[in-house]
Amino acid sequence: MSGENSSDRSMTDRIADYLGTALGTTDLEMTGVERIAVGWSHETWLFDATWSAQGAQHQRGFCLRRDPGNALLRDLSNLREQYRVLQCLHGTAVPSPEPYFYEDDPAILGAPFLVMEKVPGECPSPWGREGRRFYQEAADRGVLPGDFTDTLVKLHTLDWRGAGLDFLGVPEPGTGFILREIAKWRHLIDQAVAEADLDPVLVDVLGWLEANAPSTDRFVLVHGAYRTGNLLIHDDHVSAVLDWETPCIGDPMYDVAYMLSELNREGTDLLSNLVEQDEFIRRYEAGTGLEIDVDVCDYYHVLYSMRSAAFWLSASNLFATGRNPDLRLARTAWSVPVVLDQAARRLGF
Amino acid sequence: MSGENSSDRSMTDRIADYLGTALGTTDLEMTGVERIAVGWSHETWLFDATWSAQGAQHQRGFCLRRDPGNALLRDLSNLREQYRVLQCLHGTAVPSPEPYFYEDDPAILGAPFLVMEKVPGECPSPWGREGRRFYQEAADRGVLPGDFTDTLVKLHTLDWRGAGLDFLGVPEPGTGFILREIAKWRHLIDQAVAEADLDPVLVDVLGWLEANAPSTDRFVLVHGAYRTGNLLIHDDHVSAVLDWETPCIGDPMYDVAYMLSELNREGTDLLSNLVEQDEFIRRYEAGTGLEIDVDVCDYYHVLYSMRSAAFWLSASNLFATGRNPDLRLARTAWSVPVVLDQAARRLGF
Amino acid sequence: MLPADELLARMSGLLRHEIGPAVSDPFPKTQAFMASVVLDKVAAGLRHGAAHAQANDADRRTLADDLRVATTAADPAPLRAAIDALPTPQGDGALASLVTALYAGRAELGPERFDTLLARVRQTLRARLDRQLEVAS
Amino acid sequence: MLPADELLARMSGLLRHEIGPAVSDPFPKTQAFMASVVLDKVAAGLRHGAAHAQANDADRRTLADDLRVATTAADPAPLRAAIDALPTPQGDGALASLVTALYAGRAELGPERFDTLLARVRQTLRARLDRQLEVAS
Repeated sequence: MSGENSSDRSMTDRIADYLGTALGTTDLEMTGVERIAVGWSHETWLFDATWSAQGAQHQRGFCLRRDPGNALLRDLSNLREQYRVLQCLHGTAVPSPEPYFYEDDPAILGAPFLVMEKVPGECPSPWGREGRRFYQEAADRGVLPGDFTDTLVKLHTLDWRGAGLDFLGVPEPGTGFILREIAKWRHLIDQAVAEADLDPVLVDVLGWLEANAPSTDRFVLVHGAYRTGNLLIHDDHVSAVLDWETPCIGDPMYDVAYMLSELNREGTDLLSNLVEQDEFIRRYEAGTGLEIDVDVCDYYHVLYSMRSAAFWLSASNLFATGRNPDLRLARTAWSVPVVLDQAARRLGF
Repeated sequence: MSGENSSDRSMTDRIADYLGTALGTTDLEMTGVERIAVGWSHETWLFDATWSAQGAQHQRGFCLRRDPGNALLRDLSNLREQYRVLQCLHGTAVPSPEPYFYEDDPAILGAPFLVMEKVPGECPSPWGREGRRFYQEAADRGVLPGDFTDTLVKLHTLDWRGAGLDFLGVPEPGTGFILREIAKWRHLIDQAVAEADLDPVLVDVLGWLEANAPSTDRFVLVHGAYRTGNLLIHDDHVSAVLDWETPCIGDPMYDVAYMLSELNREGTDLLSNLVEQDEFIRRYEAGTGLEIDVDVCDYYHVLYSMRSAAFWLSASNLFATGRNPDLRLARTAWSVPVVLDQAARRLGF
Repeated sequence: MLPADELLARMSGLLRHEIGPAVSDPFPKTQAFMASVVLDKVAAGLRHGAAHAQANDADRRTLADDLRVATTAADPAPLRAAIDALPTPQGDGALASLVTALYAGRAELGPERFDTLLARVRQTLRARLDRQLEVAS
Repeated sequence: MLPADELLARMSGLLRHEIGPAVSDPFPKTQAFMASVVLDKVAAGLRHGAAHAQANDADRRTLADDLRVATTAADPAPLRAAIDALPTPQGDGALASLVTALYAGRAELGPERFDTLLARVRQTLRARLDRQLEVAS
C-alpha cells in the first residue's frame, strides 16, 4: 500500500475513461478525487465530475466503491447485491445514494465496482475521540437522535416486497429467519477455521443459539448494522444509510437489539452515543407500531457475540492466508476470546 | 533518543560554559557543532571554537567524548585511561590527537568526558558501501597502504616505557600476557552471562586457549583493534590513530594477527581492504625488525573469536539489562554462535 | 540472552514510542502502532504458553474423570468417545467435539442430564477462556 | 490463527518493506530495520525451538551413554557428576560443566584420554552449534 500515489493516479485516469464512455462524453473532467481512509471494507473513492453531453454542461459528485477481493465479509456480501439493494431503495423513504453503474468486468478497473451518487454529509467514526465529540454535540442539540430513530422506523416500515427486496430471500415463519442467520455466520466461521480448531466456547454458543432460537414472523428490511459510523449525517439529519453489506428480510428486533447493545454505546448511557434508550423505545414503537421484545433482544445479543467472533475469525484469517497484509486484521485474533467471554457471561458461565 | 535535538542544544550550551571556564575566557563561541553518528561506543561531539584570552584571538577545533555509562566495553575501558594514553602518546611518532581536558565530575556534562584536538581527516566505516569504495580507491592510489603499515610500525617500535605507558601494566614473560588477556575478556563474559548459562563451545574455547597459550616475551604497545575504521585518514595518510579502548603492553603479533584476520578483509584479498598481505609482511618486518610468527597468529585468531563472543555477549546484555535500548545490541545475541563456529572450526570441529 | 517474550515486549515499546511516532504516512504509521499491539499479545502468549497448556491439560484430565463417573455405556457413543479423547495430547480439540456431542445428544440425554453435564463442561471452558483472556486483553 | 513464528516473520517483512522505508530520522529508521532482523531471528527460534530441544536432549542422552562406557569410578568426580547430569532436564547446562570438568581433569586423565573424551563431546557440541546456526544465520 506504500507507493500507492502512482497507482492512485492511474486509477483516477481509468475511472475517468470509464465514466466518460458510460456518460457518452469525451470531455469528462474529474476534480477533488479523494480516496477515503482505507477501512477493512471495499475501497471507496469520492470525486466530482464535469462533462458536456447533448449540448449541455453537467456537474455531479460521485462515489465509487471497488472490491479488490481482500475486503472483510467478502464472502457474505458483494457489490452486485449492494447495487441491487440501492436500486430497490431509490425513490423510497429510506435515505440512500442513487446507484448509477455496476461493472463486473475486472478489465475496466482491475476489480468489480459500483458507481453511485455522492450524497452530502459526513460519517465520523464513533470509535475515535473526534467522532465521539461529534455525536455527543449532535445529541446535545437534540435533532439528530430523533432522526436517527425515525430513519430506522423508515427502514422497518418500508414495503420491501413492493420495493423488490424479496430477492434477498424471505425466511419461513418460526425459526426460519434465525436459523438462516446462524447458518450464514457459521459459514463464515467454517471458511476461516478448520472444524478441529473450533473454540469449544464458540461451539457451545452455536449449539445454544440453535437450541434456543425464538420464533419470529414479523419480517421487515433489516439493515444488519444500524449504528453511527454507517450513516451519513448532514445538518443533523441522516442523509444516507450506508454499508449495505448485511441486509436481509427478517425480524426487526434484530436491528433493535443491535441498537440496544452495549457494544455501540461508546462508554456513554446513550445508544450509539446519541439516543436515550427510553426515548428511542417510545419513538420507535410509536413509529413502527411494533412492540420491542426484550427477551428476543437478549437472545440476539448472544447471536451478535457469535457474529462478532465470526467476523474477527474471518478478519484474522484474511491476514493469515496472506490475502490482506494489514496488521489490524492480525490483531483481531485476540478479539475472539473477548467476544466469546461476552457470550459466555450471557449464557451464565 | 528521539527528541534529542533539544537536549543536544542544552549539551552545546553546557560544553561552551565548561570550555570558557577551562580556557579562562568569557566570550567563547562554538560553531559547526556536530554529534557523530551514534555508534555503540562513547558519544562524540566535534566543533570549532573561537575565543579571546590574554589580548589575543584564538580559534581551534575540538573533539569531545562523553561516556553516558551505557556504551560497549564500558567495563574494560574508561575515558580517564584513554586520556592518559593520549597524554603519553602526545609528542611521540604515533599520530594521535592532543588531549586537553578530562573531567570525572558528572555535574558538568552529566557524565565523565574528555576534550581533545580535532585532527583533520575522515574515518569511513569499512563495513558500508561508501567506506569500501573509499579504501579501495586509496589502495589503488597506493600511498595509504604503506602509511597504514608504517603507522603500525611506529606503534610497535615506540619506547613505551619512555612514554610512560607502563601504567597499562607490564606482563610477565612467558604466558603472562596471554593469560591476562584471556582473563580480561573472560571477565567481560562473566559480567554478561551467569556461569550456568555459559555456552559449552565457549567453555571449550576458553579451556583450549588457556591450555595452549604460547610463550611471548617481546612486548610493545598493542592497540588492540588496529584496522580501518579506527584510523583518521587525511590526504592518503593516517592523521590519527583513534579508539584507544583496548590498548595494552603485549605481544606485537596480537595486532598483526588482527590485521591478518579474515574478519577485516571485507570480502577482498587485501588486509583491511587496503594492503596486500605479502607487502604488509615485508614492510612490517623491515620496519620493526620483528619476524611474523604464523603459529602464534593462528592462536590469536581463536582468541579473537573468543573476544568477539565476549563482545557480543556483553553487547546483548547491555540491551537485556535495559541499560541501552538500541536494538542493534539485541541483535548481537545471534552473532555469538557465528563467532563460536569460527573458533570451533579452527579447533577442528 | 533475553527470553523471547521479554524481547518482544521491548520491541513493542520501541515501536510505540520511537518508531511509530517517527512515521508520518498513515498506512505505515498505523501498521507500526498495530505491530506494537500484536507484539505485546504474542509476548503474553509466549510468557503464559507453557503454564496455560499445563493447566488446560490438568483441567481436561479432571473433566474426563468427572464425566466418566457421570456417564454410562448407554449414553451416546460420540459423547463417550469425546470424553475418552480429553486426556490425549489432542485433547484441546476434543473439548469442541465434546460440546458438539452434548448438543447432538441432547434429546437422548434429557434436559436435566444435559444441563448437568453441560454445566460441568462449562466450568472447564470458563477456566480455559480466562487463560485466553489473560493473553488477549 | 497464524502460528507465532509465521506472524513474526510477516511482521518482519512489514517492518522491512513498509514501516522502515517510511521513517526518515536515522535512529528510529535503524531501529525499524533492526526490529525486522530481530523478528526473523525470534521467528526462526520459535519455528525450530521444539525440534532443536528434542534433538539436543537425545544427543545428550547418547553422549551420557557413550561417556559412561568410556569412564570409570576412578575418573575425576566432577567429570562423573557432569556426565550423570546430562540426561536431566537441566542437561543443557551440564554440557558446560562437562567441558569445564574435562579441562580441569586434563592432567589426571592424561593427554590421550583427554583428547578422546573431548573429541566425543565435541561431536555433540558441533551438532548443537549447527542447530544454533540454523536460527542465527
